[in-house]
Amino acid sequence: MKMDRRSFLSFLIGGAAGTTLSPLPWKLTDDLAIWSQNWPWTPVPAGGEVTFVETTCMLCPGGCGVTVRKVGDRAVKIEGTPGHPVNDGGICILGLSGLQLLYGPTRVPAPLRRAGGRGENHWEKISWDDALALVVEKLAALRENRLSHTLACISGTDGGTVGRLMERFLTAYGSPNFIRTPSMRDAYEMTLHLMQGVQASAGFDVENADFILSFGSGILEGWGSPVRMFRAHSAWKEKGVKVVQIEPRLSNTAAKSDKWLPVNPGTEAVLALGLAHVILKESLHRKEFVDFYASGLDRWKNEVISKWTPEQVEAVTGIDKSTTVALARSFARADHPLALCGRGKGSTPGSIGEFMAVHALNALVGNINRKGGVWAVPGPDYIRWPEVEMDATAAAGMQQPRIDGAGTEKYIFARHLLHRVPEMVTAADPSLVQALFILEANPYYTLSDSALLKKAWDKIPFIVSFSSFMDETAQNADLILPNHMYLERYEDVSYAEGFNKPYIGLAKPVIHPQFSTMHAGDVILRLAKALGDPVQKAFPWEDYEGCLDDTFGDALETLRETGYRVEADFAPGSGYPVFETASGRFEFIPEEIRDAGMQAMVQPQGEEPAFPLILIPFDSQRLANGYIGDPPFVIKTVPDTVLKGDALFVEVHPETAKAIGLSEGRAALLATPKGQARVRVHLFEGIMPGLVGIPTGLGHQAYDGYLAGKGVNANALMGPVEDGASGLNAAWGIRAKLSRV
Amino acid sequence: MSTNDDKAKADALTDTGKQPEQDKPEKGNGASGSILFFFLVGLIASLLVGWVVFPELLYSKKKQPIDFNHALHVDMVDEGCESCHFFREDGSFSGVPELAQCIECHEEAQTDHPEEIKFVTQYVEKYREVPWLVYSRQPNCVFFSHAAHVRLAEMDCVTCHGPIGESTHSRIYEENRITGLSRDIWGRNIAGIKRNSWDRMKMDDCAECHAEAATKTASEGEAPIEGFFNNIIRIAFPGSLSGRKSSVQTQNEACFVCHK
Amino acid sequence: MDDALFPKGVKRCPLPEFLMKLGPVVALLIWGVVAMLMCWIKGLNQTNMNDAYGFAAWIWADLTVIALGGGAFFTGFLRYLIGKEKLKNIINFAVLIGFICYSSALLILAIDIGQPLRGWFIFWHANVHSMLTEVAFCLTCYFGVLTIEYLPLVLENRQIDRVPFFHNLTHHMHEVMPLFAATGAFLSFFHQGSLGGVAGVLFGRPFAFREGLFIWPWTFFLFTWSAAAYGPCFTIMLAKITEKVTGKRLIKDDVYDLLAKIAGWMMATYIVAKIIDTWYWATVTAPARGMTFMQFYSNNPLYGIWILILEIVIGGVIPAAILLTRKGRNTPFALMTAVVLGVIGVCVNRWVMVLQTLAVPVLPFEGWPMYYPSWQEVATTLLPVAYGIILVAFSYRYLPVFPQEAELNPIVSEPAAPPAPAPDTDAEPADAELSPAQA
Amino acid sequence: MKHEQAKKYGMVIDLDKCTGCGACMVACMAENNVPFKEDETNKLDSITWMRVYQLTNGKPFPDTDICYLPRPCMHCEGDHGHSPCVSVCPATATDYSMDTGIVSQIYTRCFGCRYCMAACPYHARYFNWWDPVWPNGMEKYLNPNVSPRMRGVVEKCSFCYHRYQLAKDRAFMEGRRELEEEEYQTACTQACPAGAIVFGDLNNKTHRVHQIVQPDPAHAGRPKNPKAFRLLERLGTNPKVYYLSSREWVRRSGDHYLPHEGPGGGH
Repeated sequence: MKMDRRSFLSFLIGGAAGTTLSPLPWKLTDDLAIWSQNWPWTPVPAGGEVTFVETTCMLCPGGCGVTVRKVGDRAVKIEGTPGHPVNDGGICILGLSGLQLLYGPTRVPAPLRRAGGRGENHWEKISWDDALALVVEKLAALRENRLSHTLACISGTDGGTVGRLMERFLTAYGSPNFIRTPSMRDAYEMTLHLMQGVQASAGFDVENADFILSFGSGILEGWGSPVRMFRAHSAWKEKGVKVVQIEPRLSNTAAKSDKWLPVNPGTEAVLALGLAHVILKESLHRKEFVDFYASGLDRWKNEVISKWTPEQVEAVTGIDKSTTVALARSFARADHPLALCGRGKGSTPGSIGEFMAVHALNALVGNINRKGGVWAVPGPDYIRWPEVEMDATAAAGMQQPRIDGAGTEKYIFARHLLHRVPEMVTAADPSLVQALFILEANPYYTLSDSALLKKAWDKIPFIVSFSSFMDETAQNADLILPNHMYLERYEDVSYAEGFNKPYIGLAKPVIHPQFSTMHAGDVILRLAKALGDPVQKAFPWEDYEGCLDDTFGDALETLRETGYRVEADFAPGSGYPVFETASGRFEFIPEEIRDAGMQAMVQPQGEEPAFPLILIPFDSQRLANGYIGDPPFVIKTVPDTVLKGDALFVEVHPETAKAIGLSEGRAALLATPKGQARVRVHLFEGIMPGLVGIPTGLGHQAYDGYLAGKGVNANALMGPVEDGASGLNAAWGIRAKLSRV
Repeated sequence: MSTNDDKAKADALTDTGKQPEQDKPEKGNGASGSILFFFLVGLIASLLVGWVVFPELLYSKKKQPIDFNHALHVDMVDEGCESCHFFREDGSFSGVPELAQCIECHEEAQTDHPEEIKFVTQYVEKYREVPWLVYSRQPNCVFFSHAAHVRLAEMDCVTCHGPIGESTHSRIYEENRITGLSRDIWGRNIAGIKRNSWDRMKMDDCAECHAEAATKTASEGEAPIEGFFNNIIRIAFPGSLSGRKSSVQTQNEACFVCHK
Repeated sequence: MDDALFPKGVKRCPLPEFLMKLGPVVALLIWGVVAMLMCWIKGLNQTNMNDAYGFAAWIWADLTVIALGGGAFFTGFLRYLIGKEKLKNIINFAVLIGFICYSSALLILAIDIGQPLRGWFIFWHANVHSMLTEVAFCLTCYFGVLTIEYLPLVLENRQIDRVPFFHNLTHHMHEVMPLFAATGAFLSFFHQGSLGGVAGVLFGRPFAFREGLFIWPWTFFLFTWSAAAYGPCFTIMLAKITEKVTGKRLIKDDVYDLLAKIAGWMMATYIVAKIIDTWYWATVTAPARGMTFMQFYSNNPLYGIWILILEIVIGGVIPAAILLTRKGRNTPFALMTAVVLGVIGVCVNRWVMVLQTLAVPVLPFEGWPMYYPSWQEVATTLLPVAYGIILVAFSYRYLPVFPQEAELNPIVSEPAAPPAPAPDTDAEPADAELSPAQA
Repeated sequence: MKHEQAKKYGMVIDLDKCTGCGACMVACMAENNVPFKEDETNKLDSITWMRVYQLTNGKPFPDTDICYLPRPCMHCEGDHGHSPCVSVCPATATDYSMDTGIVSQIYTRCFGCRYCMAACPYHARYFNWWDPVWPNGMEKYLNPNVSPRMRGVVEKCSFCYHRYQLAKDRAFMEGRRELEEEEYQTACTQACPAGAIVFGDLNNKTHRVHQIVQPDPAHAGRPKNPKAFRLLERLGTNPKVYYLSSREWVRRSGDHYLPHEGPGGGH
């Protein structure tokens, strides 16, 4: 039989028929269908038992309770803890993204020693023993040379055990230079100290206030404990509580408020004094408080009455005099009116005069330590460690003036003045700081006047970062001793910003440390041990957990269970408290700082013709601008009117833009006395003409590709403006020029 | 040539013109015999390939890391399958036990059976999870609620998983080289024919059972004769008569019921 | 060199010259293939499409080539079902163009989907409610029909035709061709319509949504009608271009005249329907949804209302008017102008129905997103053009695409050229087209 | 599943309370394994099942006003479940369930023709233009209850359907079929720090959504609450997401109106 063409054809046909009758084509089709639906590179998350761990968020000073959902040994989601006194189940955009920080590429995987030049980002992994030995060697040498006071620490935390351990370490070692990062907390604490004579934080009973007068506070931008403020805001909407927002730009808070008063920038305090004028003139103040519990009113009243008539206020602030009068009346007539200040998120302290003026408004309506008012919340009391026994070196070091000048004659009330450090370091030779620790802070990014900062930085020979993340400061350090990140460690959170009750939150290790990191508390203890006595003697604990145990005693167990402790029935004095000032009364014009109240306004840096506009930074809940930079999820939500590609948009009123010849989206050069940057222009009807609004929180150089290189760092264009009375940084803007390119 | 041509033409008039039919009648019987022969050769060869060779090639055979004796374990526990394959409080199903569960009994070897020794030395002592190969593993797009089936519908494990509890050895795991899934999903039978409810685990099998259940629900109180006709209609036009038409598009249950 | 493959009685340029002239086209083809592979391998991020423009240049190209390829079904319909025998002289070419258009459409669709390896789900898991399902099925079927219609032409190649089997096959295929023409016309009616339905059913898109007639929106009928009107224009245009390129007359004027006249009537009636449709939409459908007519055109930064004028007046009314006058049809320039304007008109219509539909902001607080194709999209869209030119060139060179070519271009040097097939006398047209050598 | 009342899950978002903080967007991304790229500033190529729009009243300084509007998938019911996107899908990859009122999307079935995106007037559907890539280690936080998507398919908000399934499982364990209102809540609802989002069964008179919206069954669920409105009500998409606003200009921004019409005009 010959295989000819026809036979071959019939063979093929037979084959085709047979194949069709076999499962091959059908099964293959089905398998290919399944194959094409499940690509091997698409991850398949593993399942497992679902558990929940309650802990405390440490990404901002808000002190929120969060619940982490775990599947097996993976953390998969962070949610707000229902029933938590601060946030009751709510959570903010940053808190939600914590797992991207935990698992993300910005983590510092192990102790790193700088391999190249500073900031070049070349690192060498070293062991913890080697890393600690390096620090010890350096510190021992300094101490030997009686230069212990040239060790400084910039810390984002000071009230809890870790902050206090660090401060204690510095004390035992012999340095007074424990410097907390600045915020409106500095100004509020000073205000309470001066006017009420207490060392306390300001707490706001926002839930019970029925009239909110906000002097630029970003109630919806991250001021205070953000979630708590959001919840309060919603409650206000439900109850019909009136909110008046005073600021030159239509922020989210302004947009949501019942009345937005676009005030000339930097003149908020004048408006506060103008309101006081009306209240006093019309005798609308609450006499039962003012008469019995306050002092200095007469003198203050005289000044206010003579200097700040509604007409004068109008001339300065641009707010119509009838508006001022009407506002003063409705404020004073409310049952629980509450005046707030601290611009935006409150990341810059501000002028003490302004804070005192606003606080005086609260006092005029008697709303101090009262329902719906401002409460003086005492600092944490649970840390009762024995006094440090200092040796001669330590004592001598502690006698040295602080590098930032806080507590010295000129800055007698200030506790921390970080903004002064760059200047001081650059001024002296050799540098007054020989070694610098940075804990839970990112000053290389957050401090303004970058040019000066870089100069100062170069003069500090030894910089150690404790950061869990490769932030700007870590990137420009010599050694990184990475801390466990907050979901991997125990730490007490001693404070929730703006919360009106004493509160402790406990951060708990939700999962095992993902990298070769070490708790900063343990690092401090090990450093102390290695330095030997007398430093070692100040730290009688085996490890950090032992310290925590010792500090809290039995309370730790309950704290572990509930995750927080709050003094629910805290009442700052029943009825009206006795103030701890010299007079025992609320001081409208504290003796120590007599003139400050009337020097409320701070002028921005720069001169008019060269810089015709004023640059004001503005905060947004979607842009973290502190120690933590935006994780990928959060940066994803930033609108394209703020960031497009790597270009940052500044907000300008259409008329202002037109005068310069700029249209929507056009590139422009933004120059200030401190620097310049290429930006693009977003026309916004909601910003006062003559101003340029710049979003904060962008322009990072470190972190990962999701954040680095995007936009412009607003801090770099700004400079500190020292408040004459307090020494605090009171900058709210800077003169600027915007030109076409 | 022309006569052949005409004939071909005539033949082809009844057909739109397929080659073989057209060509076949042209040669004598011997030729057609050889054509038939080759046709049969092709047919048989391809049938062999399709039914025998193909399944051999399609699946790779893997051994379970430990030869597990289900029957032995079932005998020793009180609550049957759920002793080890249990529900968690939140309604999720634990599936294949984790090492921690095994350790509750097997911290040390209880017998000198080589498989148990292997288990203890290689996994328990090293605290390493056993990489079990799961016969019923579905692709990631599938959502399956054990709670709905076992707790709500009170189905037996056997209905879908078969009498695996009676096995004394672990079967060879046959992995589909294309899909990466077990052969049990399509079923042992390469033609996809099933005799028992647990022979296959494909979407159609889920659908079949769901349609039945729906019919049962729908036909409660229905005259038997109606049920009979409905069944015929249902077989002829699948999906046309299912009891619940929660999906607007498919007139079946909605896709999200089983997919994620 | 390849003379033996040429159709009988015609002259072709030497092979090297032929290939050289095709060189640039092949380059274009390669460029397109590279872009196509990039889209398949790297994904659709190679395009400038985005979430606002889920459909863009490709879908426009799809709709357009299918409308332009409509010449095939409509000419076939006229010839086989209406009995316009004269059109047999252009039907081969119309079928060829149709084949190119439809194969291109399928190719582009295969590039356009996000998971090309799952593209067959449209058949396997078909949702019968979807216009796109209807499109996919009819398109594929009609492509099959076109292949069957094109196949006899291939088989008529002088060398293939020598094989008796193929010769007979061709013969029989010609005999059943009316059946296929009818099938093709039927399928085309539906898929051209479904393509119109694709946009017309989108009740979330007030720009495209049209009230329905039976289960179909009006665009369903408008699309079929416009394909019948403009498809022949495209066939005429390409035939004229082919004549220009080859420097020969290939089709007699009376054939052009007939097709142009029919196209003219179709176009005139279509454009009247389109105007009525637009008017009804502008005064009834859109206002019922709170939108004014100008809202759809005014916030576009580029072309505004002009696109509507371009589509209806310049691409519809004017060419229809030209084609309806004998003088217009018989003046080469006027005829060419009319068909070119017609082709532009239908291109614009499909553009508008795809891209403007998506671009017109529906949420009141959204803006008009702009779009321009990436080079990959341009290259893949030009890929079918290059492929089409190559296929036309080869078909022209080796296949008897134009039955009247030999008659119109007698070769002087060759004595006793075989007589051209008698055009209108033969009762059985299929036979007449077979090579007379058999007779 | 006999005698189980059909649900119609829906949402009402109080725009007076919404602060535009974006927590809902991120809660959704975290819950649903939504991928992210280095550059997400091209908002037309950025997957956000929940997107917060900024609306402005268009008035000059200082009368300018802005309002934020979170936009999940509207889970349109259309006319008897014929939502704009569902009927157009050629491969039955998306589906309207009469049991829950939820529009599903099956990623493995979808082959990426994007017709549904063309059909959706809310831009609630997103295409995976890129292969999702999680930086090394970050895939550890992925939620096993939601399957990660691949390049070339469309995805959208599912009202966190997996949470419905999990809640059902828990209920089954307790021998229940019906869920309590709080047992099934979407991730955005749960996260919203302002409490602006309320989620529940629109058919159930005891649920807050029903009480707030007061849907009118005679008019395809149009709200009887004068403060409530739906986006593009007039298209007949019959969405299940409602908005509340005390501001007239905001309510009017939700749909198109001819110059002489007031909100709700034309009906």
